[in-house]
Amino acid sequence: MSAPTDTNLLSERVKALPGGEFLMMCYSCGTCTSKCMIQPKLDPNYNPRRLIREAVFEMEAEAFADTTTWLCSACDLCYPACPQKIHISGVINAVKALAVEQGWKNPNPSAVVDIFTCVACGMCVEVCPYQAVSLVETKVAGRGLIPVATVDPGKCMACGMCSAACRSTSISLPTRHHDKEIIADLWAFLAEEAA
Amino acid sequence: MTDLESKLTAEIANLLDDKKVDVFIAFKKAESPLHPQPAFFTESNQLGDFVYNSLCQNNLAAFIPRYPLSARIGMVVRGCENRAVNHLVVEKQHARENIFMIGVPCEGLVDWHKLVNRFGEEMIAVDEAKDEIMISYRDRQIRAPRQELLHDSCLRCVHPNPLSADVTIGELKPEGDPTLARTEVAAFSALDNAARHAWFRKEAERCIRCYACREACPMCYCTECFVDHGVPRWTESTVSPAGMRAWHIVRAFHQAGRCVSCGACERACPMDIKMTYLTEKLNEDMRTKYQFECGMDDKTQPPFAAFNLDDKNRFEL
Amino acid sequence: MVDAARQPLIEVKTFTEVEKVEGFVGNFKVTLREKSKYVRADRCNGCGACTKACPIEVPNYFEMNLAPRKAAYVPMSQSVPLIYNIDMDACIHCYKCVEACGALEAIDFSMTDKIVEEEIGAIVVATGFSHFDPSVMSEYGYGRFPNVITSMEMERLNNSAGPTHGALVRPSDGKPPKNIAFINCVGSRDKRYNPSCSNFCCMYSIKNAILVKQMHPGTDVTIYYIDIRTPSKGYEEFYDRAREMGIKFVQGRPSEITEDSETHQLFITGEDITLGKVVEREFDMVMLNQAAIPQPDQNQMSSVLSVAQSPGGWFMEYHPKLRPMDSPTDGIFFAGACQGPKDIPASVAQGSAAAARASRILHSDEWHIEPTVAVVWPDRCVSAQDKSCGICSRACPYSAIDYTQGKAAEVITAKCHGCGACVGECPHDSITQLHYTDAEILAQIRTLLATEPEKKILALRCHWCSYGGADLAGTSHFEYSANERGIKVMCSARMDADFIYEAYRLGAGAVLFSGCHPQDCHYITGQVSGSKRANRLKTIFERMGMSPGRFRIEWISAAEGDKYARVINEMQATLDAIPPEALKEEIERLRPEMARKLTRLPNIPGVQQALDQTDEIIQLMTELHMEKV
Amino acid sequence: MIDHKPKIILFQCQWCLYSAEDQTWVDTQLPVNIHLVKVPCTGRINTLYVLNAVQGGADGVMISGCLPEQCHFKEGNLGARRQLDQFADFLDHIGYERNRVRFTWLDLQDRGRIQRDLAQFEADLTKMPKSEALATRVGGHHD
Repeated sequence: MSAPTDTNLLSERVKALPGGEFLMMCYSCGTCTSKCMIQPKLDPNYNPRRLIREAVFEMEAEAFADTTTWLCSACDLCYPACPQKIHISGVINAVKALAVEQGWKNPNPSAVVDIFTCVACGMCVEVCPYQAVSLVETKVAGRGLIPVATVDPGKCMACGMCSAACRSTSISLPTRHHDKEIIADLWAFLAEEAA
Repeated sequence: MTDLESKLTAEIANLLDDKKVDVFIAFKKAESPLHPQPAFFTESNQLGDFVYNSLCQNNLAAFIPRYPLSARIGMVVRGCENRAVNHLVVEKQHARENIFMIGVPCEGLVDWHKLVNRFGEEMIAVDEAKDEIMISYRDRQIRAPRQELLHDSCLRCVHPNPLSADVTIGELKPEGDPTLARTEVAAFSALDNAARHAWFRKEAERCIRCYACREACPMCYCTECFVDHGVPRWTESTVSPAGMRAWHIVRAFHQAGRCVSCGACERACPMDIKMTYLTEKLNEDMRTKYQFECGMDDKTQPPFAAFNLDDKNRFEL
Repeated sequence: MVDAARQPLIEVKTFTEVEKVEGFVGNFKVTLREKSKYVRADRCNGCGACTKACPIEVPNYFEMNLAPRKAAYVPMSQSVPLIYNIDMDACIHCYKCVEACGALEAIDFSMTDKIVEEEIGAIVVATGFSHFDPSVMSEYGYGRFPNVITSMEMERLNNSAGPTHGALVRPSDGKPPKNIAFINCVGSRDKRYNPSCSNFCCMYSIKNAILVKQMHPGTDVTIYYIDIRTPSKGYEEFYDRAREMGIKFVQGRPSEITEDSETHQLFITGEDITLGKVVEREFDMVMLNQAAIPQPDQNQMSSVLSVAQSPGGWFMEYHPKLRPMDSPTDGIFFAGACQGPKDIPASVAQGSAAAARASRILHSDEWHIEPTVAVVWPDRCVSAQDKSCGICSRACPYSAIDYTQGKAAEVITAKCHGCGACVGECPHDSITQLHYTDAEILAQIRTLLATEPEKKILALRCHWCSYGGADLAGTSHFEYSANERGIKVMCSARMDADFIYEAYRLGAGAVLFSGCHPQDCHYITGQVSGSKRANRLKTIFERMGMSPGRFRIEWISAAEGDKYARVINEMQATLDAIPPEALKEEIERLRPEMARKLTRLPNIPGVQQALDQTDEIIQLMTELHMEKV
Repeated sequence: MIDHKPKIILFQCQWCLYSAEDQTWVDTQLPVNIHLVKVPCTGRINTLYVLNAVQGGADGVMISGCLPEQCHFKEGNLGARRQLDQFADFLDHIGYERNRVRFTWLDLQDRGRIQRDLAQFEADLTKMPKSEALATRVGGHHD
């Protein structure tokens, strides 16, 4: 009789989620990692192949803490390149969903909403590629209980499309990609050039 | 009181008496006969002042975002106002089921600039018949064909009929000719770059930054406009020519795919700036590139809320 | 090859296509199209004067189009027989070759294709393989970047008789490369193109790398691989030698080759698995080790020979372990890569074996075949009563049944492989299969369901896959329900609807219809007819109101012992879930309907008698058993 | 030929330059008249950024992003295409020449293309008069 499958195993749980089905097919050729731009551009520790190995070997804590789990933006450059047709971003998303389920928090920045100026037109909701924004009734000082855009940090990948689409400029990215930083940087150059 | 006005009064009185709406937005008489003003009726006994004619310049949809979502609002709507309400529903500024629209097929609005320019400022009353406008002075009355006095944006109007009103009063009008509507902007687009720029500079220079256009527009409902932002300051908010230009560029561009061509901005402008030259260009692009016309229903999102791999690609030059 | 051509008993026919194969083992009739070479084989002495005279140049396919050839040519200098050939697609009819040939008068523009029929005893198919075109993989830039070449191009560049006379040069500028990369598994082990391993590429790229290293010692050689496979004798030592020579091996499949458009330098981006880092390395030249794929006309060949193809498109052998060089058709054998990617030693071994197998046929006056062949009862065949039928002939995957209306169908015994597809399909029960007659199988069913039939799961298993699967389940000690009762037939195509009706009439709890996976069928298309019939039955039973799960169709391979056990256990669970009263009621309700389908059964020769005897034996056994108790 | 060194603002999506060499060049060796604004995605580029650049006196704006279907954020570049292409068209409508706003979609395999494109852009802009079409008072409103 074939061995019963232990549904508590990380690999089994990943396989049960959409996109994770072919997890075990990975033969570790590394195409996904080298196709991915995150390792060279953002984080030298990023490695989808390693994350798949961690899932295969039930290294749950390592997988959830892995930077790969949180940085994948599901651009799916790797998916068409994978010779085993593994939907890598599906696997990563499955791991991420399991991590969020267990209370892990996305360590990366996400978009921030200025609830005092948001008019809840829903443009950000429409353009978000990750369905991370929704309109939620919120108590805003001076404005009462009104719907305002609310970002789910577990889904937001900080691409900034919401900010570019927002007419009331109520949503932006933190730190160096904030509207005010970009505009200040722009003017610093333009002013200096003229002087 | 005209026949239409009495029909409307009866309808509105019913709505208010039956408590079907909390407030009814319409027009009432004002001191100047040329400028009926928006009114917010909550009781049927207030309707004595009610007025509805071709001098009612405002787009009443502009008041909708000021009410909480739960308010039940009644409105008299023309074609453009109906479309504006539709789009406000798309942008979740109000729930469609909380708006009761009484539709009136629109004969076109009389442009008071044209009126004053032609007949002077001494008129005491302006009345309308089917195709004519009657201007009364203390001692005499002059008739003029309505067509000659209509506002430019009404001359271009394609959809004068309300599209989704709950009740429609009056006879439907024939749809306008879309090509006619586009000739003016097309002719402007055909000018060379320098000429267009010279025109724009000249127009924008007259601007006095009163923001009447912003207030009149049903789509300008932001609690804080981008020009009023402190940090980052997107553009100069002083009365400098460059700042004016920036204001007009962004004001118009924020209407891309959202403008219902009602012309309220232009009618509101004290300096007579031809703002529709900007928005109509964008409307035209939305039509040709994305087959989108704003406000035709209350479901379709504007083009900038979506994107498509097959979009017309001018990205790589 | 030269030796072979000199053998008086070997006739080499080049430029010849097999158009039709008829007949059977020892008695094939093969129709050949001898394509016209426009040069008369009996006169040409291979002097090459025509080539020298010919003014037309076209790309030379043999040199991977790296060099030109003339329109009057031999494909390669080692061609056997050495007879020249005019390429009519390129020829401009200047007749300079005719002049050059002179008195020999070997060139004949009036020649046309010749159709020849030959009597053949045995056929060995050695049509080889073809190469995957890597230009479809845009990430490697083959076809766009001049310095990305394939292994075959490398082979020609490295060859002293090749277009560069053995000088290894970059196609972009003709300079010798200092730094070469080899990429393995291009299009193979890749589910997007060819999921299988191409078998010889690892060794092949190591060979090429060593050749480069030996001939151009200063060259830096790197091999990118997913796994290096060195399973045969001496292979691992060869791999060791390559590493000793300084060839670098990088584990990791590159994702991208980019090119500097001015210098044509190439940059390979790939994760170095052992480092866990993405590394970009610069190379002068990159060689892609492309996958081996079946010949482009393999499908056509397969229908000419009527031999099956395995899922990848290669020819399918009779049995992967026991008869790897035999085709399913007696008298047709495979040698080399037409049956699957193979390196030279394996091809030679298989070729010799195939030749030996073929010579057994040529040296025998009579040929023994499996006894499980089909036989027609001529008096029962409706065709003999001048009715239109021919179902058996259409069902036969080997075209072993001759059908002419007005005459009883006739089985060509030598061609029959004993799948029983015709028997299963015949609506008049006019054919039977020796050793798998209806009488025998029905008797088995009756015996197996003699006691407490409602508790039994009757499993109909095909000889090659499901039976093997059940066997493996047993030898692997996988536990499965003891209520399973198995019956073996040769192929799921033999599983007559009558067997299943009879089983339910007798009150069987559940029936499993199992066979090989599609494509794995050992009788070419047997599984297809079996599967069609099973699905038809499934709908019928559903309509009758049978509980779902009492009839199950599963395709189980000989390697899937665990699946067999699981399927049986699942069926047992389904059966257990039906309350006994309800099951009993259902069996009783359906019994008359099943019986109605079986009215013709006693008319089949031997059936009634066999069943009577079976009943008697069952009676006897029961009594004996009772006595013991 | 008008002799001036055009000011160019380069908005670069942080993913679009595949080769490390190109990225290093853009990061460290851009000519002084070209200013790099790195954004997470071309979809991040608010039309107001472009307007600010133009108002600040930039002669040209170049936006480099990934090819469609290769966007790091699934479809950010497609959103950017709709908005920014329309914005450039609109600027053209009121007299700011269309070819002063340029987009490049960089294929993964286009090594060195960014340098060529920038050089070409610069050469084109040099032939045009300095952009004063929309310029505001210099530094008039930076905080």
